[in-house]
Amino acid sequence: MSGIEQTFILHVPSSTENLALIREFVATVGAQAGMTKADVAKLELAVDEACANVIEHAYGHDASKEVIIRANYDGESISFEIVDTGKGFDPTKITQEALEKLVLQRKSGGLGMRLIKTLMDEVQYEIVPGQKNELRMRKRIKKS
Amino acid sequence: MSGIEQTFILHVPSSTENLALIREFVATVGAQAGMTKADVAKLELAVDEACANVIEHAYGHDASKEVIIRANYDGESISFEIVDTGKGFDPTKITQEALEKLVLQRKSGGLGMRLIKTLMDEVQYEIVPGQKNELRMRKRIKKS
Amino acid sequence: MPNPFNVSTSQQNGISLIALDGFVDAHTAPQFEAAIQTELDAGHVRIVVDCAKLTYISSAGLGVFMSFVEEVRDQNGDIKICGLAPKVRHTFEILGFPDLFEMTDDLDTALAGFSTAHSAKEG
Amino acid sequence: MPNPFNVSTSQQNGISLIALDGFVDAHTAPQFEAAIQTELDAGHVRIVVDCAKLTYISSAGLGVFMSFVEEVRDQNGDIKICGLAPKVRHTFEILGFPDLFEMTDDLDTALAGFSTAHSAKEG
Ligand SMILES: Nc1ncnc2c1ncn2[C@@H]1O[C@H](COP(=O)(O)OP(=O)(O)O)[C@@H](O)[C@H]1O
Ligand SMILES: Nc1ncnc2c1ncn2[C@@H]1O[C@H](COP(=O)(O)OP(=O)(O)O)[C@@H](O)[C@H]1O
Repeated sequence: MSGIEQTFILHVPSSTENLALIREFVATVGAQAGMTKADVAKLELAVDEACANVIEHAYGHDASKEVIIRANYDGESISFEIVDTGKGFDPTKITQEALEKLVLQRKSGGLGMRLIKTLMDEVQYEIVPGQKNELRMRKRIKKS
Repeated sequence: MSGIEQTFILHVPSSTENLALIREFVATVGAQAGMTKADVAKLELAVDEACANVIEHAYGHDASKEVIIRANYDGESISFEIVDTGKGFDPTKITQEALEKLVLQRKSGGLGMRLIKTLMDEVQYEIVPGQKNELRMRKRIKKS
Repeated sequence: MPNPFNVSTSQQNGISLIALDGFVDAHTAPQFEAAIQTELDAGHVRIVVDCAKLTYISSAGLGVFMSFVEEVRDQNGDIKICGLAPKVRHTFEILGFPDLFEMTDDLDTALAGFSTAHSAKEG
Repeated sequence: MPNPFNVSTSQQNGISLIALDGFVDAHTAPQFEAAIQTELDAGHVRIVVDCAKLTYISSAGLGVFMSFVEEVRDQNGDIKICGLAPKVRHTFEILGFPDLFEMTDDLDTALAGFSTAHSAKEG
């Protein structure tokens, strides 16, 4: 069964209220894909961070907008695509500050993309501002 | 917040394995819409029955096909649309046999549509076989 | 792994006790069906289905009760249902199960039903 | 209502004990932030965040620790973290929190840390 490609899609209004549902969606698909519990937890966090960024930065908390999460797995890996039509940004311009520096500056943010990159095996942005911004991320399935 | 219309969509492969995810989706959206716990349980069962019918009858357990569940609520009511592109059927031709008769005939089926109609306030089929079959059902939101 | 399901069978004084735990839907109902079939194949027709830990049932699970009960009654057995939580009981009730099945709150009453009258309740 | 969250604050020997229960994400982090702000407003700068019942945290929750710790340390206080379950601890670790925050297994050690040294660990 795990050899066949399986696709799951979730559309939710762009509100942090829906992050819990998003995580449940990810957890269910991840478990079905045969990921270990530890890896499922990593997927949940990575997708949560990506969607929280869309809700906050791409759409500026406008709940009339929609966040789309597309999950796909085969026997080898699981991938998630987070799609928005919001303002977009240039991910190459985002510098990753050291935690110590963020703390000294009393920043409450700046950790999300770092988490995503640490938790996933491949992370790729495709940005067409206002039209379609896509974050694609992939993780290999370890045999549990 | 409850006055604004909210839309959620879930696409899953047509397999009974995904009924659990479908129910979680329904439960989360139902709770967010402000339904009582008892009514959320009814929504879960009605949508489960509708999707089980699509998986079994419309697609004949072909997991390469997709079941689409569209949920929508405002302050008044919550609705679910179950969409498939499977073989379709004529719902007016389905007769509801008494439970006693089903038992005497040793039938294991024939209860699903009855449950859906009992649990929901409005139930409507729109069938275009092979193209798009849609089951729309609605339930009023009681103030809890 | 949301919504787990487990079915386990034990024997008590010549009665087969089938305990359902978790969610019975179109995905898990075949396991429940297989558990009853195993009892029939062994000639066991006095069956109590313990639903104390049943948290959800859809028509696929109800269909299992429906499709076997006549066969066991033909052999002077029965399928009794016990321990339903109110939330799950509601599903049995809206479909009229209480008219056709013996449903008891506790296991002892269900088991005792078999010792006092070995024959089945007529539908 | 999946993924509930609750935050509760109590005082113990001049230390503010903030207990997190459940899921801290971008939706619930503002409640955690408000709980710390309330302590600061009351002049309480010796804070232990009890994470024994914390089941999930995303960067929005970690950001709350980050944004307040300098302010309390400036006032000779600290924010100590205790009781993290292994699964949640992992998130703190991959971001380097153990280098900047005092993280203890149990509450008593965290509380004792304040009585022996009233001043803060330097970042
Ligand atoms: N989907 C997105 N749309 C627009 N901007 C984004 C998006 N994701 C990230 N960003 C930008 O990148 C920055 C860094 O993101 P991140 O590392 O997740 O930290 P944080 O979200 O806490 O600021 C954000 O502050 C924002 O400016
Ligand atoms: N989505 C569907 N696509 C095709 N046929 C359907 C669909 N839903 C229901 N049916 C038909 O209606 C019948 C009655 O459905 P139902 O009351 O749910 O009982 P059951 O599914 O147990 O047979 C089914 O046996 C099937 O022939």
